[in-house]
Amino acid sequence: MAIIERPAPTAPILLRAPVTPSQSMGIVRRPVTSTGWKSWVFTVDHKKIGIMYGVFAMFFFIVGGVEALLIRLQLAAPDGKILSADLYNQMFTMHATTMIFLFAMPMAAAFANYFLPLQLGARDVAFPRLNALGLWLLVAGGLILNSSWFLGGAADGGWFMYSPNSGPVFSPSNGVDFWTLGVQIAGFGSLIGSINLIVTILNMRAPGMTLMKMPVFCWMILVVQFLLVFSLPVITVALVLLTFQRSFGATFFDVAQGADPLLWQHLFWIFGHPEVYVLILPAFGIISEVLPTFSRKPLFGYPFVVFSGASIGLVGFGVWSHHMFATGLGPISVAAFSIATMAIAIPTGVKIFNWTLTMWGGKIWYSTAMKFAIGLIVLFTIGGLSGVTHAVAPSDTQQTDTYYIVAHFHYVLFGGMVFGLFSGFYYWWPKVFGKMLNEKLGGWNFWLMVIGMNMTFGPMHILGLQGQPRRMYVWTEARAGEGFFNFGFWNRVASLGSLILAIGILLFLINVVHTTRKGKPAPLDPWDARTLEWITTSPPKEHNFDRIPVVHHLDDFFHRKYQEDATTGTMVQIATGEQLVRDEEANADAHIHLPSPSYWPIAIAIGVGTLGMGVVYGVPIMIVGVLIILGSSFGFVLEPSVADDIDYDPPMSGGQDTKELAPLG
Amino acid sequence: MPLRRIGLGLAASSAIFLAGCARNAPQDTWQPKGENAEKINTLQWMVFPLAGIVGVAVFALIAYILWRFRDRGQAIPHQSHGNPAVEITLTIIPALILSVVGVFTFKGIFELAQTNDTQMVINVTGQQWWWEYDYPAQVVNGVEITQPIITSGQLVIPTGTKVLLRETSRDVIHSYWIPALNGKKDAVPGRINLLRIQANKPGIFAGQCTEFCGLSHANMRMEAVALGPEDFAAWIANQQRNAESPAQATLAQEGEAVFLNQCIRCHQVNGLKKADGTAAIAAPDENVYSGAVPNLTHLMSRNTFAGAKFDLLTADCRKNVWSASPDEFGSAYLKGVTSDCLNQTNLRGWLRNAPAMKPMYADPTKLAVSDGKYRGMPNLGLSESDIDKLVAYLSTLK
Amino acid sequence: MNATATDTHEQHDSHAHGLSDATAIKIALILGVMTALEVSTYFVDFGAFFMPVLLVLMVVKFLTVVSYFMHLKFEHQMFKLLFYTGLGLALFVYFVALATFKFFS
Amino acid sequence: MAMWLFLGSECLLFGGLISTYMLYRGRITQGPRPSQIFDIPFTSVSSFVLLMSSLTMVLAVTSAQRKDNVRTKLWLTITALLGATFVGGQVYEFTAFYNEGLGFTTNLFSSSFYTLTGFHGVHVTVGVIMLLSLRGIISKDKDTGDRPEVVELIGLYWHFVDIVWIIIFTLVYLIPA
Repeated sequence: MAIIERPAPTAPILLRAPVTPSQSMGIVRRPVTSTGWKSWVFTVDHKKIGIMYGVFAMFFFIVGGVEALLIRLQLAAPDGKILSADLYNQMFTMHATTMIFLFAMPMAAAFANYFLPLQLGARDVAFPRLNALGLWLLVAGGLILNSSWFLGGAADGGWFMYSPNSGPVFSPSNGVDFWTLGVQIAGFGSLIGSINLIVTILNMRAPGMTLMKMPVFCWMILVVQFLLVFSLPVITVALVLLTFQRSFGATFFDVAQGADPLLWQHLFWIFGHPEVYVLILPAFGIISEVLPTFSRKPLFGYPFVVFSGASIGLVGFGVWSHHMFATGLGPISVAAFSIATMAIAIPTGVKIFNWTLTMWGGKIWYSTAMKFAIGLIVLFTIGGLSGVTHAVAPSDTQQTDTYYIVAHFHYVLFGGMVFGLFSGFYYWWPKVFGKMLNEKLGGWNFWLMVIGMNMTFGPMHILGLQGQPRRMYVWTEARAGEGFFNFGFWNRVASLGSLILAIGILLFLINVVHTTRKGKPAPLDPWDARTLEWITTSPPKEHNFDRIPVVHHLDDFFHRKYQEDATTGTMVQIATGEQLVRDEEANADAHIHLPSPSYWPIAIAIGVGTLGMGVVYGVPIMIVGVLIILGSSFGFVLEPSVADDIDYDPPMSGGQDTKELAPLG
Repeated sequence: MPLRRIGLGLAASSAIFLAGCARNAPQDTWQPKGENAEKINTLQWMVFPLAGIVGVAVFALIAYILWRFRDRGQAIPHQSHGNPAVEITLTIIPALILSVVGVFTFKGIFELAQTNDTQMVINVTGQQWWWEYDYPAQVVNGVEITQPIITSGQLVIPTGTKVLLRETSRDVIHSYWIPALNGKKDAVPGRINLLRIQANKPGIFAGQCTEFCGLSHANMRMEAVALGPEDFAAWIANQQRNAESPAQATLAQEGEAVFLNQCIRCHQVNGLKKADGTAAIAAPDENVYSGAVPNLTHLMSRNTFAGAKFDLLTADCRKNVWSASPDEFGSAYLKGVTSDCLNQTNLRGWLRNAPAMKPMYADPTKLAVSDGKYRGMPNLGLSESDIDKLVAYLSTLK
Repeated sequence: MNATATDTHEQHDSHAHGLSDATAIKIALILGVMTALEVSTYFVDFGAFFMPVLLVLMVVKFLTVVSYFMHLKFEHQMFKLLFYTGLGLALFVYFVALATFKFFS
Repeated sequence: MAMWLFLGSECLLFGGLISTYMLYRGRITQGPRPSQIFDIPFTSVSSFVLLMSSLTMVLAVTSAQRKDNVRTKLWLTITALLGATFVGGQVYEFTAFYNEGLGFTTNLFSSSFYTLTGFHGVHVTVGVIMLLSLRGIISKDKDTGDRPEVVELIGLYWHFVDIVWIIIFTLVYLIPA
C-alpha cells in the first residue's frame, strides 16, 4: 500500500482472517511494497495490471508480427525456401494463436482494466485479486504456448486445430499439447477477468451513472465479457476432450471408433465466432470514445450503438456454422446459418452509419487518434462488405479457405481491431503515462500502417479469387496464371506491403521510446475530452479519484466544461479540464481505502502452469501443481482482506459493495 | 486523404470485377466451366457489385464529411444525440438489400444441393496427400463400366453429364475443390459428403485441397479432366484393361522384377503376376497409415503423380494438353505420357528419394506413433540402375 | 455473490418470504418422491410415456431446486438474467449443434 | 452476482459435455453397453443422497442466517458427508465398470461417460473441500459478520452441482441409449 494507509479496522469487519489479522495461514504477511518489481508482481491495482496486460500484449504483438513477416517472406516467390513445410505450419498456427489469445484479447483487457474503473468513476475493480489472478494465468498460458518452440516444436494444426489432424497420430510432437494447455489456462484467466469486469460494471458505477449514461466503451466491454463468460466454457469442453484424447488415450476424435470430426468444429466455432466479436468490439468501444471527442459532438444515436453492440453479441452465438459451409451440413442448416449471418451485418452497418454521422456537423480535429479511428471505419467497412459476399453460402464455397478469407478477416481484425487499439494508444497515452506521444511521428506511423496494411491485405482479395488457397507453405507457378492477375506479382506486393506495415509499427515503438525519454508532459485535458477518466490527474493517483464524481449526463466531463448558451444555442466553455481536476483535488475525500497487494494470485498461476506442464511431462509434476494450487488457494481465501470494508467503490446506494469472495469466483 | 481512400476503394472494387477477366488462371473462381459453378457465379455477380456500390457510397459520404466538417475554427457544434428517423431508415435499407440477397442465396443453396437427377457417380477419397477416385460399376451415357475403376490425381468425367462425387477421407479432413466446376466440399472421415459437378466442354480444370490436412497440405493437388462422349468411352475401355507384362529381355522387364521386389508392397498394378505366375497383390494397409496408395495400373494415362504435384509430362508436352482447344483436347489427353514426353527428372527424383521432393512422414525411425506405418512414400534406397529399370517399366503402364 | 446494494435489499426480501426449514423439508420430500417416480420407470413399463415422463420430471426437479433451494425465484432480475441467459444459450447452441448431427431424427 | 455468472457459464460447460455424451453414447464398437453395466438401484441411492445433501445445505444456510453457529457447522458437516458418500459411490461405480471391461479408452461411450461424470465428480469433490474449509473457518473464528452470505454462495454452487446431476441421472442412466 503506497499512498493510503491501511484503515483502522472498523466494525463490522467482513470475513475477517481466522488467524492473526495481518497474516494468512499464520505465516505470510500481505506484501506492502510500493516500489520496485514487487510492487508490480504482487499488485492488485487495476492500473498496474492494465499496464502489465499492455506490455505483455505488445510483446506478443511483436512476436506474432515476426511470425507473420516470415510467412510473407516465404510466400514472396513461388516454392519459397525460407521455411520448411513443418515450420511453416507451426508458424501460421502460432501467428494466429498468438495474435488472438496473446495480443488481441490481452490488449483489450489492458484497456478494459485500466479505463473501465476510470470511466465508471470507481476506485478499482470489483475483485482486485481475481483481476491479478486473471493476468498471471494469461502469462502462464502464454509462456506454456510459446515454450513449445523450444521443446520439440510448436503446434502445427492451425489455430482452429481441427480434429482428427490435431490427434496424436497426425501431430505427434508435443506442440498441440502445449497449445491446448496454454489456451485452456489463458482461457481460465479470461473467464475470471470477465466475471470480474461484469460485476464491476454492474455494481461499481459512480452515483448517477445509469447504464444508459455509461460510456460506449464500457458498454462494448460489458458485451465482450458476456460473450467470454458464455463462450469460453465451450472451448474448455473442446480442449478437455482433445487433451484427454492426446494425453490419456480417450477416443473422442477417433474416427475408427465412430467419432464424428465435426463435433470439434461445432464446439470450436460455438466459441470461435463469439470470439471474433470479442476481438472487434473493444476497438468499436475505443473509437466510439475517440470519434465524439475529436468531432466535438456526442456519439450519434447512442442507444442504437449500444443496442446494436448487444445484438451483435447475441446473434453472434447463432452464426457459428458459417465457418462450416463446406463441411456437408446439409442445405437446411446452411441456409439457416447463411441468413443469420446476413442478419448480423445489419447491426454492424448501424454502427458504421452512426460513427459516420457522429462526424457530420462536427468540428473535426485530425489528431493521430482520430486518424486511426477514421481508418478503422473505412477499413472495417471493406472487411464487412467482403464478409457479406461470403454470407452468400454458395459464393462462400468458392472463397472459403482461400486468401480472399485471409484478406477479409485481416481487414476486419487488422484494419478494424488493430487500428482501434492504436487509436486508443494515441488517445489515452497521456492519461496513462502523463506524456504526449509525438503527433508528427504518429502521422508517419498512421500513413505507413494504412499503406502497408492495404498493400499487404488488399492483393489477397485478388489472390483468393484467383484461387490461391490458405495455409500452404508454397504456391506454384503451375497454378499461378498469367497476366495482370497472376499470383507472382500480387504475392510480391503483399510481401512488400508487410514490410511497410512492419516499419509503420516500428515507428510506433520508436515513438514510445522517444516519448518516454524526451516527451513533454501532457496537459491534464489534452483532447478536450468528454468522459470521467479525464477528471483526475495524468497518470491517475493510485486511488483514481480524489472525490467520487456524481454523474448527471452522458459525457459528464464535457458537460462540466461546456454549457449551451440559451440564446444562441452554441456551446460555451464555462471551465477548463484543468480547473475541474484542481477542484476535485481541493475537495478530496478523507479516508480512502484501497486493497493491499497479494502474493497469492501469482502463486496460484504458477501452480496452474505447473499442473499444465505436468499433463505433458507426467503425473508427479501434476501433483506438485495441484499442491501449489491448493496451498495458494487457501492462502488466497484466508488472507486478511484489508479490502473488505473498503470504500474504494462508490456504492450505488450505500453499502459494502466490493468485498472479495475469491474462491467462489 | 479522402481522395486516396476513394481511389483505393475504387481500385479494390474494380480489381475484384476485373478478376473475372484473368487469362489462363487455372483456379480462377470467376470462370465457371459447368452448370454448378455458373450458378455460383451468378450469385457472385449479384453480391460483389452490390457490395462494391455500397462501399463506394459509404466512402464518398465519409470523404465528404471529412472535408466539409474539418476544423476551420467553427464553434463547438450543437450537442445533438442523434435522429431516430435517420437511424431506422439506415437500419431498414441494409435489411431490405440483404433480404433480397437472402432470397437468392436461399434458392441457390437448395438448387446446388440437388442430386436426384444425377447421371454418374464417382467415389472420391482423400488421404494424406493425394486423392483416389473409384468408379463403381454403372452405365454412363450408354457406356458400361463393368468392373470398378480405381485411379488417382486426375478425375476424368464425361462432358455434359451430371456427376455426383461421394467424398470421404481415410485419415484427416480434406476438401475437394475444382473452382471451374463447383465450390468446395470437405471430405470428412466417417462421413460421405455429396458434391455435384458438370463440365460443359472438354478440358482440364485445376484444383487443390483446401482444408488444412497436415504437413504436405500445399502439395495435395488434383485436376478434373472432361472428355467428350467418344473419348470418354475410349478412356473407360483403356482403364478396364489389365497391365501387360513387358516383352522378354527388355529393360522394362527387369524393371518389372524390381517392382515386384519393392513397389508391390504398396502399389497395385492390376494383372501383374509374380514369378510363380500367381497374381501380385499389394498390401498398402500393412505399410501405410491411411491404408491406401495410388494404383499404378494406368500411371501413364495420367499426366501427373504424387498428389498431382509433379508432372509426368515435360513442360512443352504439358502445355500442349493444357492449351488444347476443346475440340482437340480429347485426343491430346488420351495420348497419355509418350516416351518423348516423359518428364524424367521428376520421376527419377521421386524414385531416388521421394521425401526429399515432397514433405511426408516417411522417416522409418519415427513410426512409433502411427503403428509402425508410413504416411507417404519413404526413400527406398534404390540404385541408379534399378531406377533406370523402373522408369522403363513404369513407362509401359499406359 | 457479493453484497451489492441491490442484493442486500433482496436478501431482506428473501428473509421475508424465503425458505423456512419446514418448507425446505417439504420441497425435499417432493423432490424425493419425483426421484422415486423416475427410478420406478426402470422397473415398471411406462410404454410411450416413458421419455416424456422422465424429461418432464427432470425439468421440474431442475427448476424446483433452482427456484427454491437456490431461491432464484426471490432474487433480483439481474441474477435471473445472468443465469437463464447462460442456460438458454446452452440449450440453444447445443440443440442446434445436435440437430445438425441429425440427433433428433 | 459473480457466482450466478459463474454458474451461467458452467451451464455451457456441462451442456457441452452432456451433448458430447448424447452424441456418442450409442457409438460402441467394443466393450460392454451401458445397459449391461449400469446398476440403477445403486445409482438411484447415490442420486438420492446428493439430492438430500441439497436439503441439508439449505438448512445450513438458514442456520447461518439465524447466526446459529452450532447448527450451521452441523449441517455443513452433514452436507459434506453426504457429498463424500456420493463421490465414494462414484468411485465404487467406476471401479466396478472398469472391472467389467469398460476402460476410459474402450470406446466413445466410455470416454464421454467417464469425462462427463468425472467432471461432475470433481465438482462435487471441490464442493466438499469448500464445505469442510468453511466449517473449519467457522470453528476458528467467532465473528459472524457476513458469514450467511459465504454459506449461501457455497450453497448455490452445491445446488448447482445437484441440478447437473439431476440432468445426468435422467439422461445418462434412466434413458437407455
